Formats: sequence, structure tokens, C-alpha cells
Amino acid sequence: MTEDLIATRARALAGALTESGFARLRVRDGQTEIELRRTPRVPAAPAEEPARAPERRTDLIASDVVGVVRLLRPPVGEGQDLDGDRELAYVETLGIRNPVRSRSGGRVSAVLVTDGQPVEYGQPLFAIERR
Amino acid sequence: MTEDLIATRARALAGALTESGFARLRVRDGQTEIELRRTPRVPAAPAEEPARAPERRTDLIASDVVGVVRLLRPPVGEGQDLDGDRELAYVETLGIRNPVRSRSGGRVSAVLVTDGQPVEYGQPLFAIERR
Amino acid sequence: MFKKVLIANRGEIALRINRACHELGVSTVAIFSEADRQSLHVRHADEAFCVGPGPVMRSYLNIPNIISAALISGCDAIHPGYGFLAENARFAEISADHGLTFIGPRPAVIASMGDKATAKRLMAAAGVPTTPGSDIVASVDEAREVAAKIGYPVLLKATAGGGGKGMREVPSPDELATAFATAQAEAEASFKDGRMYVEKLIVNPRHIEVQVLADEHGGVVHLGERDCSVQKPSHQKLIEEAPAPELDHAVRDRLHQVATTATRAVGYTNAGTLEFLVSGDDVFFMEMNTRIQVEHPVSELVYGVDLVKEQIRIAAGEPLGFTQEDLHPHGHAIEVRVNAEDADSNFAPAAGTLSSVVFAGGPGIRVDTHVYSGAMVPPFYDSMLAKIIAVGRTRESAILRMERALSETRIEGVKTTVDFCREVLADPEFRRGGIGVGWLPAYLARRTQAAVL
Amino acid sequence: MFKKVLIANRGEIALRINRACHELGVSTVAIFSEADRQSLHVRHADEAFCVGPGPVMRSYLNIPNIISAALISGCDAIHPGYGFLAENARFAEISADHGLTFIGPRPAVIASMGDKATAKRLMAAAGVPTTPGSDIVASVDEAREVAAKIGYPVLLKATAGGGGKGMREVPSPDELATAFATAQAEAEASFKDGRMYVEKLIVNPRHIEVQVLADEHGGVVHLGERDCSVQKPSHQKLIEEAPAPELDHAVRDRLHQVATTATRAVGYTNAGTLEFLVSGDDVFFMEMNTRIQVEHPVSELVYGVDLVKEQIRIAAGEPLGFTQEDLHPHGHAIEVRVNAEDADSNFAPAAGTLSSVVFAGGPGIRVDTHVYSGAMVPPFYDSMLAKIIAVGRTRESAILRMERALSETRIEGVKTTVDFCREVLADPEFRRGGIGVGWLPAYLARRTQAAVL
Repeated sequence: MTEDLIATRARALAGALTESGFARLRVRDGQTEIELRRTPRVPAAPAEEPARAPERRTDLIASDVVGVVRLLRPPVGEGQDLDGDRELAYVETLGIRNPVRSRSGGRVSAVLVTDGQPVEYGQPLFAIERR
Repeated sequence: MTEDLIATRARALAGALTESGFARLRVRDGQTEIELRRTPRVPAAPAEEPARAPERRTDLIASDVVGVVRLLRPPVGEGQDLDGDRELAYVETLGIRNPVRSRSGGRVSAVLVTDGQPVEYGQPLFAIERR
Repeated sequence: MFKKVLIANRGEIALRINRACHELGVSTVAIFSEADRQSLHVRHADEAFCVGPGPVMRSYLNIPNIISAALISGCDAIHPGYGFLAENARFAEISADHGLTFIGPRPAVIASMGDKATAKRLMAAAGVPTTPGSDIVASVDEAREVAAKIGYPVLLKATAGGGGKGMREVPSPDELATAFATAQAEAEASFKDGRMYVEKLIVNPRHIEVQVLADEHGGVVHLGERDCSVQKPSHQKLIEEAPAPELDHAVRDRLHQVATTATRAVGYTNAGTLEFLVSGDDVFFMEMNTRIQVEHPVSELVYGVDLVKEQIRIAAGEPLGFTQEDLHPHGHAIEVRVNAEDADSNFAPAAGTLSSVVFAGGPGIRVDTHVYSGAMVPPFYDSMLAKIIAVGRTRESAILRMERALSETRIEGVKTTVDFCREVLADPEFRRGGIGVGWLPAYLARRTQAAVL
Repeated sequence: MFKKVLIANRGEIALRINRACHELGVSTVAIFSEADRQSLHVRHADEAFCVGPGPVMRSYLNIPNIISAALISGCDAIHPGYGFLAENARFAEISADHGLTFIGPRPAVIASMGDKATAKRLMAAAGVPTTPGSDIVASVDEAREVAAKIGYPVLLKATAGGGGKGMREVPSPDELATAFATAQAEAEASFKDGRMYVEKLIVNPRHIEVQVLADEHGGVVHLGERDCSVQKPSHQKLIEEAPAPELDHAVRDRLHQVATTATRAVGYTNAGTLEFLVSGDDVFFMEMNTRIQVEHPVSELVYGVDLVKEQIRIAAGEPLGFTQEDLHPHGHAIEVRVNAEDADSNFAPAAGTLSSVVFAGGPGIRVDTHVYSGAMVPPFYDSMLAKIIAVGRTRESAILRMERALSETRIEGVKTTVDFCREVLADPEFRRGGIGVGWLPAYLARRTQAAVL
């Protein structure tokens, strides 16, 4: 099989694999075997230490609008403990304040934005480690 | 890694693998592992029966010019035994006769062309099973 | 001229606008849905904002997020492209309210042309020939009176309608009541506006449209006509060309003259298209599209004008750099829409990954596309993958060039309309030219029958 | 017209010829080496023959196999493209001997233009201005006499030379002997012909060439000039444009007039190019290329003529379909050569697999290429991957368009000249126009120095 045939198939398979969400995919025929593996994605998990990944239980709180971040006064800080669903900040869009909430309790492991920062849809704002 | 990144890399790897002539190639990094394997190519070995391939000792005698095949009178036939380097046919190019020889002895396992057939460079003409 | 333009669209037209901006030295801001993160329109823009998830209501139609992206990134104008918010007068207003120039006509003009009955009345008043028929009819009985007056077959149309929705052909009085009820229900469901009007049904007309440009200083020109009669049963255009083949000179001149007069009469500005039904020597105004159109490149190639650049210059307040006398058509151009559709099953759209994409090139070929080898085709959007445009000295040479280009085009991973369009281009009736909008549906019917037998 | 044409070439030009044939309704036969089995020029031809292994001597220069392929497949003509056998008079003769029309001028004309001293003598006789200098010199002493007469600096040239081989610049008498010896040795090694001649060295001239077409019925036209002064230190062209910027009208007219006169005088037929050195108002004939050239598209876009189709029509005995009066240049076109080369290390060629290829498209952009995502670049051949051509109403708009197109072009897997060409296009001196052939080498020298510091 020529390399572009192989690559074309690997490409198609890669698409299928990613879509399926499975971890591993292997195809064998007469001349060729193509195997693709994927380890489950971990948000913001540094590539060097995939081992640690599974133990983490981190939620990313993302913006569901395009706008400008407004932190609270005083702002929610890293290491802060949250007892249940708490307001963390809001994102201002065309003068409207869209609250950002923690949904449930936990520890703020990272504040990923600064006050007044423009953010797009789906942009992570806070990382919360769940108990 | 997005599927087109995976595929792009698989494609590059496939190229490298094929060029290297190696049988197997695996790359792992943070999120992804790509492994490609290749079983050695066997001329005209049907994909269903790669097992039989290694036992075969078949030479393909190919044309080294572009021209028209002229079989001998009588023509060399399938199953015929050849004692050493024998003329099998010639390929006529612009009126010049380019002899096709078996190079060494063996049994003619297949005649792949007919008299008067146009052939291109590298086109197999005879299959010879070596003793 | 603008400093930075937000492109409120996706796909090939977003790329087309990005090109025009960059060639004018204007920076660009792309918007994209989560499904389009890998798209070329995102890669080539100077900045890009994700405005929502795949479904259009939450991304490409999400006005607050789009306007917000424009303000955050410091844009001074918005180009809406075609589809999505392009003919949304409210979006044009909101843009203006936030100090963003909407690259298109004034909101009031978008609104009046968007309401078909109003548009028809305005055009008639400007002396533009329109199909015999009524203004809004209050009831099915009033519709019946009008139909009797103009004679069957008639067409029932929702004034808010579009894309064939809220429209019914009525061959005889018996069918009127049912047709009226279903069309009105459809219109109310689709457009929250059930107002209907009646017009004479023109049988198998040609769809011929005229491209106009109007600046904000009274300058108005036309860039000739386009023949868009090759339409799928869904009324979607598949193959377009300029100039219209086999068209009487007098009719052609009348179309051009009527288009520019009408453009002036309604106080139109920026690029627009007047769509006409042509039947023999009769010409009837159908509607005016207040945006750039998919098929604009065929006019660009014949007139040597960059329509999208002109849109931007006009919106920036510049006068047209040329008059009608400066514009001379050269040769013939034809466009084929390469859609991810299966022509053998009613053009059912397909989605997936394009394992391999190789387009044609060489002399006289222009390709406008956002796809590439390995690109994903999301299921949420229009199925058009590319536009291939061929130009030649004559219609025949342009068609030969297009056949050559289609034969070089290889797209693997989804079914496309490439092979079907090659088939159509080879048809003797198409080759002769001058076919009506009924031609392709009839062709498809014959084709299916042939396949069955 | 021919029934079937064998295309004796590879890469983008083979594809270009294939396109012209198909648009004329002529079938095609491709030839390919074992290294090119996957190439687009093979995929798009109607038939294809493998003529040998990768190395050119055994495949693309293998005359018996190529002629044999043409005869076996029933061709009636051969198009040689550029390079390889395009200017090989013997190949043209052999083709004729086998009843195959060679698409190019008559063998005698190819031969006389191929021999530089002869060409120069013939042109001078036809009243074409040539650089002061000698015919063949018998010895180094005769060379010294000539040099003394015309004055230093002088240029020693091998009459069989090409691509800078067998050529030496001689600034003063002291260097003459050594230069003569080495140049002659080089010429004997490269061309088996050590005959040398001497001419005045024109310092930093512009390279401006004129495109001509001549049919077999006395019809001769020019398609204006091309400026090819942006050349690598190896004298290979990198960026070409039409028309030549900042060129005095009188000089331009003289070039055109001289070119057509000379074409008639030498009984030239088919497409050809006369290369001139231009220094101020002085114009000197350099050589005539008896083939289609890499940079032909810039003339095609400015004049709206398909040069390769015209080559085929002329060879088929058709008269030109137009006169000089019918030809009117429109706008400005510029071509960039996308080579698999590393501009940072003396344009060292690269080979490998192109993991991803995405070219630009849209208005005013033409791409001629044989590569695609996943294509292999074999080590045996010219390193050109693609030609990108941009056309605009003015030079500035064409350059802006090219910058836009290069910014959209993504080729992964090998180094290319894309980014370097963007850098050159942005240079104020290039932007001003009218630079000489010495400009790019000097630019590169400054660049390397800057990198070192």
C-alpha cells in the first residue's frame, strides 16, 4: 500500500477513533496493519505526567458567552474552599451581567482569567477540585 | 490531538516506514500513540495467503524498454524447464529487438504477456520459479 | 477605510471576505462555532472568537455573542456574508447601535425588500414589471377572487416566505382552499407571519438575476445578468453562468435598465441582486436579495470587478471608482457548486471527514473553498464544500474548461455533486442553453426512471 | 486537430499541457518514471506509460522509450513542455521521422537558436541589437584582443552553454587566461563543445523577455514582455511579472517591435521567447528560447490568451485566430515559484513526503501544481512544486493579492520558498520596481550578514 493510501486510511481511522471516544483501534489486512491508540483526554494535564491524570477530579468552569470577565470584590482566589454552588464572577456581554457559578462545592485550584479580560465562548475561567 | 494532526503524523510516519523498509513503527507521546506495521511485500502474492509467500522463490522477468512483445517460434510456454540463462522473447522498440532472457535456470511458472502486446518499462513478462 | 472587520459567517464566504479585507489592508476577526475550530476561515483571520456550539441558533445566529466579539476586538465594521444574519434588518440595526458599520444596505431597505409583498409593491410603483396578482389577501375567499381574475394556474406565497417555504402552486380552483390553509400554516410555523398573497404562476420560466452596485453618493451600476435556471427540486441553485445564454438582446437590455432604475427608486446602497422570471420576452420581478450572493464570482470574472471589495469600499463611504461606461463584459463564466450531497438520493446532505481533497487548477479556473485534506464536514451547516468557477472566451470554452476541472477534482470521504454536475454539463439541452427552472427536476425524474428500468 | 498527444514531460507543465489538450478535445498519453507513478500528471492523462526508472537519463530523456510509447499508443503529436527534450533538435527530428508532429519550431531553428553564437549572428543580421563582442574565438589570445577592443569587464561564454555553465565574468586582463581555461574545460565537460566567444559584460541589467507566437502561414504576434529580474545567484528565476514595471514606453515598444521582426527573420514558428538585457535605454538580445516557458502564465493572464492551446493549434497547421490589433493587455500579473528549497542555505533542494498541502484560491489567483497532500517529492527532478500567479488591475493590487495568497499557502513536509518570497515581495526596492538581476544576490548577501550579526 502506498504511503498516501496508508495515511488516508489512518486519517479516516483517526477520525473514527476520536469520534468513537474509544482508546484503541486496530485494522489489519493483507499487507498492512494500522493501529491507533488514544489515552483518555485530561483537561490541562501536562503531557509529561499522564500517570497522575486519572486520580484528578477537576471541573473546569467555562464561559458560556463572549464578553469581559468581572471578578467579584473581593475576588474568589486560588485555594479558596466553596461550600456548594457559589457565584465566582460574571461575564459582561453588551452591558448584561452573565453570572459564573461553581455549580457545586470544592476547592478553587486555579483562577484562569484576570479582571477585565475578554473571553470567548467555552473559555475556561476557573478550575475546581471536587471533594 | 485533532484527527488531522494524527493523520498528518500517521501519513509522515507511513512515508518514513515505507522508505525505511522496516516492518513496524510506533510513536508514543503525551496523548497519543501511533503504531504502523508492514509485512514484507511479495510480488503478486495474493493478500489472502501471505503465509505461503516466504516459501516461494519466484523471479519476475520484466521488460526494460517500452515496445511490443515478440514471443519466440515456438514460444516459451508455462511449465517449461529452462537449463540456465535462456532467451524467452524479445521486445521490439523502434525496429530494434531487445532480447528478454531468463538470466538463470528454472521453471516457467507464468507467461504474463501475449505475442504483439505493447508493454511499458518494468512490466512483468515471465514468472520463473527457481530450483 | 475600516481598520478591522468582523466576518459574521463561516465557510467559503468567510474566507472570501477575509481575502477582500486583507487585499485592502484591513484586519479581520473571524467567529466560529465549536464545530468549526479547524476551519480555514479561522486559520486565515487575524483574530478569531468562538461564539457558541455547533447548532447555528447558539453560534452563527447568536447576535449578542457576535456583537460582543466585534466590540471586544475593536472592530469598526461587520460583514455578514450570505445566509445567517445577512438579511436580518434587526442585526443591521443593532450593529449600528453599537457603532459598527453593517456592510450592506440600510436596515429599512433590508426590511422592505425582505417583505415580498412590500418589495413587489415598491417595485411596481417604480415601473418594474411584476407578476400579475394581489397584495396581501385577507382570506381564502379574497384569494379565490384574485385567482379567478388573473386566471389559473396561480401561486400562493407567504410575504415572509423564502426557500420555497409557505409557497404553493395551485393549478385549479378546487385545490385553492387546501393549498391556502397548508401554505399559511407553514408560513406561521416558519416565519411567525401567515400573511399570504396570490400571483400568476409562470410555467417553467428562466431564473435570471441582475447584479447591481450602488454607492452612498448616487452612483449606481449593473454588472450584467446571471442565469441561475439549473435548480434542484428544492429550488436551490446548482450551476450558474454569466452572461445568460440564448437571451434576446432587447430582453437583456431591458433587464439591465429595469434593475438600475429600481435600485435608484428604492434608495438602495451596496451590492444587491434583482431576481427576475423570464418567459419568452416577458420579464417579471421576483425579489431583491440585499446581500452578496453565492454565485457572485461569475459576474466578477466577466466584468473584472471584485464585488466584495466594492461592498467594503461602499460601506466605508467611498464613491464607486467606475461608471457604467467603464464596465465591459469579457467572455463567459460558469460556476458549479460542489456540495456534500448524494445526487442519487434527492441530494441528501452528508457529513464526515474528507480523507483526501484535490482541486483543479490551471488556466481559467478559480476555486473558492474552505475544505482541505483531513477537514471535517460538520452536520450543522449548509452542505456546500466549494465553488468551482471556469472562465473562457465563449460559453463552449468555459464549459469545456469546467468539464476538465471537474475531471481533476477528487474529494474522498463524502459523496459530492461533482460527478452529477459533469453529467448535467454534458447534456445536449444544457449545452444548447436557455433552459427553464423546470428542466433539472424533469431531468432528475427521467434519470430516476431510467435507473429503475 | 490532433487525435492524441504524447506529453514528454512531468510535473506541473505536463498537467498544464494535459489541460490544454482536454479543453481542445484531444486525448493525452502521459509518460512517467518509476518515481512518478503517483503523480497527478499520470492520474489525469487518458493513458500513461512508464518509460524508465527515476534518473532522467533513463526515463524523461530516454528518446527510444518515449517515441515507442507514442507509436504504440497511436499518438500523432508530441508536446515536449520545457526542460528535458524541449530544445533538443535531434528529438524533434526523430519525432518527425516517425510521423509524429513535434509541437514546437522546426528542428533547424531549434538548432540555430540553441547555438548561442549562431543565434547572436543571425539576430544581429536581422538588425537586432546584441551585446558588443565576438563570434567564436580560436584561442585565449584572440579572446584577449576582442576584450581589449570592447573593453573590460567582459563575459566569456560557451556557445553551447546554458544555465550559467561555461560562463565567466572577467573584470580585468589579468584574470582572462585562467577564466578562459576553466570556462572552456567546464563547457567541454558539460556540453562536449568547448567553443567560446567573448562579449561586453553589462553590469546589473534587467532581464526582460518578449513572448511571441508565430503560425505556419506568416502570422506573427507578440504578447508583451515579462520582467524576470528576480533571479537566484544560480541565475534561476524566482519571481516574474508582466508587464515590466518602471519601463520607458519607447524601450517597451522597441522590445516588442524587435522581437516580432527577429521572429520573422529567423523563420520562427510556434511559441517562443526572446530574452533581452535592458540597461537604461540600451537593449541587448541575449538568447531565444524555442519552447513554452515556466513563467508563461503571467502573459496569459494579462493578454487573455491560452499559450499552450495556441502552441497545439499552430503545430496542427491552424492560422492564429487573432492579429496584433486584437490583443490588448489588461492589468498586471505576477508569478511566484514555490520550490522545495531552503532559502536559508543557498536554496538547497529538499525531497520527501508532503504531509499536508493547502493552496490559496479565490479571486485573481491561479495555481499550477502537480502536488497534493501526501504526494512524494522525488530527489531526481527540478524542485518546483507549484506556481502561484496573481492578477490585479494594477501592480500594487496584484502584489497585495499575491501576499494574501502566500499567507494562505501551507505546505508541510519539506522547506519551501513561500516565506522567502513573501519577504521579497515586502521589500521597498522590489515594491518600487525596475530592479536588476544583481538585486536578489545582493539582497541575500545583506540578509546572511544580518543573520550572522
